[in-house]
Amino acid sequence: MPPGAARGENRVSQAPFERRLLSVSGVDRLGAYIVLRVADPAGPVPEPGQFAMLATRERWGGGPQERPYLPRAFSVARHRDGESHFLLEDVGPGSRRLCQLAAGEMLWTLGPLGRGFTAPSHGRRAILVGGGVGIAPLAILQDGLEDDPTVLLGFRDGARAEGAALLDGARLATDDGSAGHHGLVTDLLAAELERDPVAVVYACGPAGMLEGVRALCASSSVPAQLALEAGMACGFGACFGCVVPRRDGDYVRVCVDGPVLDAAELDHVDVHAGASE
Amino acid sequence: MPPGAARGENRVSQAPFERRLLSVSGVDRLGAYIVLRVADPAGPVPEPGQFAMLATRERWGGGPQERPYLPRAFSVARHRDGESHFLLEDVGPGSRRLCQLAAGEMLWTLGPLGRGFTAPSHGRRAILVGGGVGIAPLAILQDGLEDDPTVLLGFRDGARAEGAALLDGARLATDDGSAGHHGLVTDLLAAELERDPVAVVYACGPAGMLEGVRALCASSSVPAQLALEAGMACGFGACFGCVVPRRDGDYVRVCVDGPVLDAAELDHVDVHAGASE
Amino acid sequence: MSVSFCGLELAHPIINGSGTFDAIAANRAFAGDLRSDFPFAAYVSKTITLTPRRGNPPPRLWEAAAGLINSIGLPNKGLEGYLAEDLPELVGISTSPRPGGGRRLVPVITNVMGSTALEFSKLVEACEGREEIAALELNVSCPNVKTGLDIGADPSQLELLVRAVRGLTRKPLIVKLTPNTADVAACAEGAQEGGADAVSLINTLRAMALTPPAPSGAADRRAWLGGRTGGLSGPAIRVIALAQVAAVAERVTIPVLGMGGVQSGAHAKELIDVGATLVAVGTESFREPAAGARIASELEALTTS
Amino acid sequence: MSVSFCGLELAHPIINGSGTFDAIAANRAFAGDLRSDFPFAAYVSKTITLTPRRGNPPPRLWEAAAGLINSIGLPNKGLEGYLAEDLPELVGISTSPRPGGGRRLVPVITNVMGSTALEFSKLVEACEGREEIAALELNVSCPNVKTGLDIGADPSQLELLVRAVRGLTRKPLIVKLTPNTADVAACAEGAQEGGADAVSLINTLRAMALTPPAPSGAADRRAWLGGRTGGLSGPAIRVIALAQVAAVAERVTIPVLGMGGVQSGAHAKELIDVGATLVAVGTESFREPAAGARIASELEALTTS
Ligand SMILES: Cc1cc2nc3c(=O)[nH]c(=O)nc-3n(C[C@H](O)[C@H](O)[C@H](O)COP(=O)(O)OP(=O)(O)OC[C@H]3O[C@@H](n4cnc5c(N)ncnc54)[C@H](O)[C@@H]3O)c2cc1C
Ligand SMILES: Cc1cc2nc3c(=O)[nH]c(=O)nc-3n(C[C@H](O)[C@H](O)[C@H](O)COP(=O)(O)OP(=O)(O)OC[C@H]3O[C@@H](n4cnc5c(N)ncnc54)[C@H](O)[C@@H]3O)c2cc1C
Ligand SMILES: Cc1cc2nc3c(=O)[nH]c(=O)nc-3n(C[C@H](O)[C@H](O)[C@H](O)COP(=O)(O)O)c2cc1C
Ligand SMILES: Cc1cc2nc3c(=O)[nH]c(=O)nc-3n(C[C@H](O)[C@H](O)[C@H](O)COP(=O)(O)O)c2cc1C
Ligand code: FES
Ligand code: FES
Repeated sequence: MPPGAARGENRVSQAPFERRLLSVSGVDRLGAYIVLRVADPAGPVPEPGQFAMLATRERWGGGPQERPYLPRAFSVARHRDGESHFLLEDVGPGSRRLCQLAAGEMLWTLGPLGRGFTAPSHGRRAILVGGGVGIAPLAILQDGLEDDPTVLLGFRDGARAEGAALLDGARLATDDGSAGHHGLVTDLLAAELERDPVAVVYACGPAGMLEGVRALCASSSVPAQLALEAGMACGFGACFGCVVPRRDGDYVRVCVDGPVLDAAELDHVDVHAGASE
Repeated sequence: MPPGAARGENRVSQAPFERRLLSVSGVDRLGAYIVLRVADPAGPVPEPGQFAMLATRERWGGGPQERPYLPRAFSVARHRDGESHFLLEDVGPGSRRLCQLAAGEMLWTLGPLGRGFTAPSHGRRAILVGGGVGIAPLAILQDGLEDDPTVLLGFRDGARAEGAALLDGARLATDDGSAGHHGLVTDLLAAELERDPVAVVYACGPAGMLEGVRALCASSSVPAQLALEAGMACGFGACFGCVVPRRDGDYVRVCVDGPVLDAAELDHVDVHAGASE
Repeated sequence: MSVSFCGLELAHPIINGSGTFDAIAANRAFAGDLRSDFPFAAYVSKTITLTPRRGNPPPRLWEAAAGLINSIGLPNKGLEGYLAEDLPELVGISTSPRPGGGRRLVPVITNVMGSTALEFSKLVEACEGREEIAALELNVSCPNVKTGLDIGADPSQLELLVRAVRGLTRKPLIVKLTPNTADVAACAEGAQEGGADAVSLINTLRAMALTPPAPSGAADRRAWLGGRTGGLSGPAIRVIALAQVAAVAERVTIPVLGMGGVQSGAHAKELIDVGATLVAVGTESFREPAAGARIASELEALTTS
Repeated sequence: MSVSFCGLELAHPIINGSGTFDAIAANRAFAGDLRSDFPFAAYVSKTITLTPRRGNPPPRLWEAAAGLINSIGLPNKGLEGYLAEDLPELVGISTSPRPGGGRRLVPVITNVMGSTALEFSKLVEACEGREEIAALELNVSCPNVKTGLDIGADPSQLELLVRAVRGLTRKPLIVKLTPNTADVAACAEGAQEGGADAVSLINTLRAMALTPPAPSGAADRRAWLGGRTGGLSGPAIRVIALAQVAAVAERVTIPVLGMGGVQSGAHAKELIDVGATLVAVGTESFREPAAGARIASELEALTTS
């Protein structure tokens, strides 16, 4: 039974049990980010918001710290022409190694995993709110939407803001004012909800931003779906390491109960939910 | 005070205390072996029989076993034109990684280390006896000898026998008869000592061969210098891990009391002295 | 390759380490029918306690050199929830058909932990009543309320604890020893004296990590893990596990379930060579969910060659 | 960066772990004058015993995942040989001149081990008579003849041992705890009660390796190490050391010398942040003889930034 049936409408595509060795078909720079294209013609088609656990076949681990050891979680940013796209930011040994991949190299891939976004309920316009590398799952979400959504993206600086090219018709905010609004993306969201609150918000980004989005939507009672992050060891519910607290005080596993959670389920977004803070 | 002064005449050149990052100037195939050439114009000139501890700068470690972790010991096979040459055989993760080096890559090097061969005492001809990759230190020894020595080399098979090109005028023995005498190199040595016992033997190779050489020389009371191997962690006397038993029952450190030992000091050559058995 | 352990007939010697594989979650996450293609020859539940536990606050994970530190804190539904909701979903699971014969049923081994002998007794009694449970594993790594040490760290205390529950069940009783002790072999002996049918080891080794310096540079020196300290697992502990399993196997006559850092059939064979009957795989399943099946066939290739 | 430890004024907080750096052999192996350019702020001798020891038969080393197992077996010249031949060569060593001030003398800390309190007493008495020795480190990781456990594994036994020798010396007394125990903090407390001036940890963790399968394929399952088991050191044990040092520093008031898997100034700082006053570097020196000096300057950069 797919968990989708269990709770809400989250879209789910199931992963093969065996991790698969896929080949990198291309690597493109996108400002401060890397877009990794992986050939996966035979694999299941991922749903928007799902992720995969990635590890390079060669040179995963080693060096004085002997890290990375475990695979790393990355949202599927796009899936077209039999290729899965991932948006990477170099923040540590694992992501750095993945950013060093070249076309033709091999990648261990487990996925698609987790519960994706649910389709916007009839009549409400979709507002996509992304922060930094967290814009990744919003791209594949936008690809699947019938009506053009409102896209609001926030970045630290100009180099990162170039990542906005991943989506269409985005309005920007940057911390240093180098592109778009000089301030937080949540400022843009506040104005949008002011203008027309008949919307559903899809958000992914650092925990601080997600908490801002959650608070805004709660106060203006707009439904919001948040794609969370958490440090993960397995990605398929085995280790219970990736939990975040739910409103009722229970912990839920981001990898199997998420990564997309209904904002109403959360009392607040714990900072530790965002590994890449 | 150089240890040379302390005991015997073993030739010693001292290593800088800091391990040095040197660049690979060339990599040549030699049958089953690799000859690694490392640019070292400024470094101390190694004496025949000395060795260095090597580790690649990149990708040392990693993989499921996370090995290699410690540097590995390799005899200096030749030193000319500001280059040190090393003869490598792929027998495990460390040597395999070193065999994968390409020109321009960087290598951590600590050396020259240990006590080398002592010059042949006047009037005695030098007989060089090598086995497998153990022929390495005999090449640099031959380079420094005034009179042409007798060179006897043993190999497992034809591919390895091509390594003989490292020395001049070598007579061969192979286990499979693919080159030279079909049998052990110690057979050749026995005949030579029969013919003319006024000699000094310099030997390096697997423990089994060294023990054969030791026994032969002992029975015909010919002086012999054996270059031993042992698993090493440090190479400079710090860990006491590389010991072999001496005739008097004490253990000596191969890295600082050797690797070249007078055969008379040994009761027998312990099989564990040869890591690459 | 089939092996018998405390009367259980298993398809092969590879099972999961408690708390490192959630059969129910995995069956949902993955396509195909994991229930009839299970990677392990037996299924060990995560540790079940008398009352429900939420577990430790996050972060719960830290990646160390060739290892993983976890401070999960044994979250579970509690005895009732487990018996009512989970156990029924765990029956009827089978391994994939093997060269030898067809599918083999995957027996359920329930791992339980109490903080007192009385709690252990209640847990064991309740499990005794459920035939879906093939065997019990006692997790004695929980801190003694008075001393703060693991209950299982003291041989005589451990013997008393095992004796207290031994009479309450006819099911095979496996005692999972704590590695955080001066003399694990003496603890194993204590468990045997108390009436254990087998011992399993090693559990994770106490370890710690500090919050990494913030990008700002201002280092925050709080403990990283929500539970402050955690347990180290993975390749880093394999050679420690090998020493402890060898020491225990020399000392006891009951079968030994060995684990700790196993990543390959060669690693499993080393544990068997020093005296283990079964081998459990834990952290490696996080890197590769199907690791159990791979390791079982690697082991088969090594032992039949 | 200069630091004082039990009355010793040191150039910086980085010293060597006992048995991991032979100042005399290194001074011979390397060019230049190591004696006036020493990488460590204090020099800890390898363990000295009453009578000479040859140590364990080879092989003595095994490379593990992110670590090293050694079964060296404490080879040494014995008390007399050490005092007569080695100690004189160890005086007058100094660190390289540092930004702060000029060269700093490198005090000698002599590490001793006996198998009984009487042996320890003889060792301590003899060292008390030699002013070249600045401090003593007691290695209590040797197996008790009766129980087979490390003498230092039992807190009350350890307290008695320390008390027995405390009266025999005015020199700072450092007790090097064994990590192979259920409660290292209790052991540290015992050492403090007995009169120790400081504790040091962690020593190596008991581990084992099997002879690798021969190229022929026929696996030989003997233990690889001549000593059968050995001690694990290096990066693999760092997070275990961090947990043990933190636990000890919370429990005792005397200074703590922390070690275990340190490879960088950041690693050293973590041990200091959880309560260590000094940090010792062991296995990393095998990879890089000058590691001690590098780590000291990395630490300086981290703490002054
Ligand atoms: C569902 C999901 C989707 C994601 N999607 C993307 C994506 O599309 N693109 C992207 O770039 N990233 C994404 N991430 C984040 C990404 O997984 C992490 O940034 C990555 O794991 C970092 O690994 P690293 O080795 O590069 O960095 P790490 O060294 O792991 O550092 C990353 C963070 O982990 C913590 N950390 C530091 N050291 C350790 C340690 N030793 N052990 C444990 N934690 C440590 C710190 O908080 C640090 O900020 C996603 C994460 C999740 C859970
Ligand atoms: C003084 C000296 C000079 C040398 N000169 C040369 C030379 O010129 N050319 C050359 O090719 N080699 C030389 N060697 C041998 C070389 O150092 C070893 O072959 C090398 O260290 C092997 O490392 P590895 O990782 O490739 O193989 P390893 O995996 O280290 O295996 C090599 C041997 O080490 C043992 N071993 C296996 N696993 C382990 C483990 N986990 N821990 C410890 N030991 C293990 C086994 O006996 C195995 O046969 C020399 C050795 C010494 C001491
Ligand atoms: C995330 C995680 C959770 C664990 N939970 C439990 C548990 O609930 N009960 C238990 O007895 N052991 C638990 N363990 C210990 C494992 O069962 C096993 O003993 C240990 O991880 C060593 O094996 P490994 O190195 O193969 O992981 C857990 C280990 C990990 C890594
Ligand atoms: C080869 C070797 C020899 C050692 N010899 C001793 C010794 O003689 N006495 C002692 O107290 N500790 C000895 N130790 C333990 C170290 O001093 C140190 O406690 C341990 O290695 C942990 O530190 P590290 O991980 O930095 O190596 C030895 C360690 C190694 C690796
Ligand atoms: S990452 Fe392991 S349970 Fe979520
Ligand atoms: S290799 Fe360390 S003492 Fe010889």
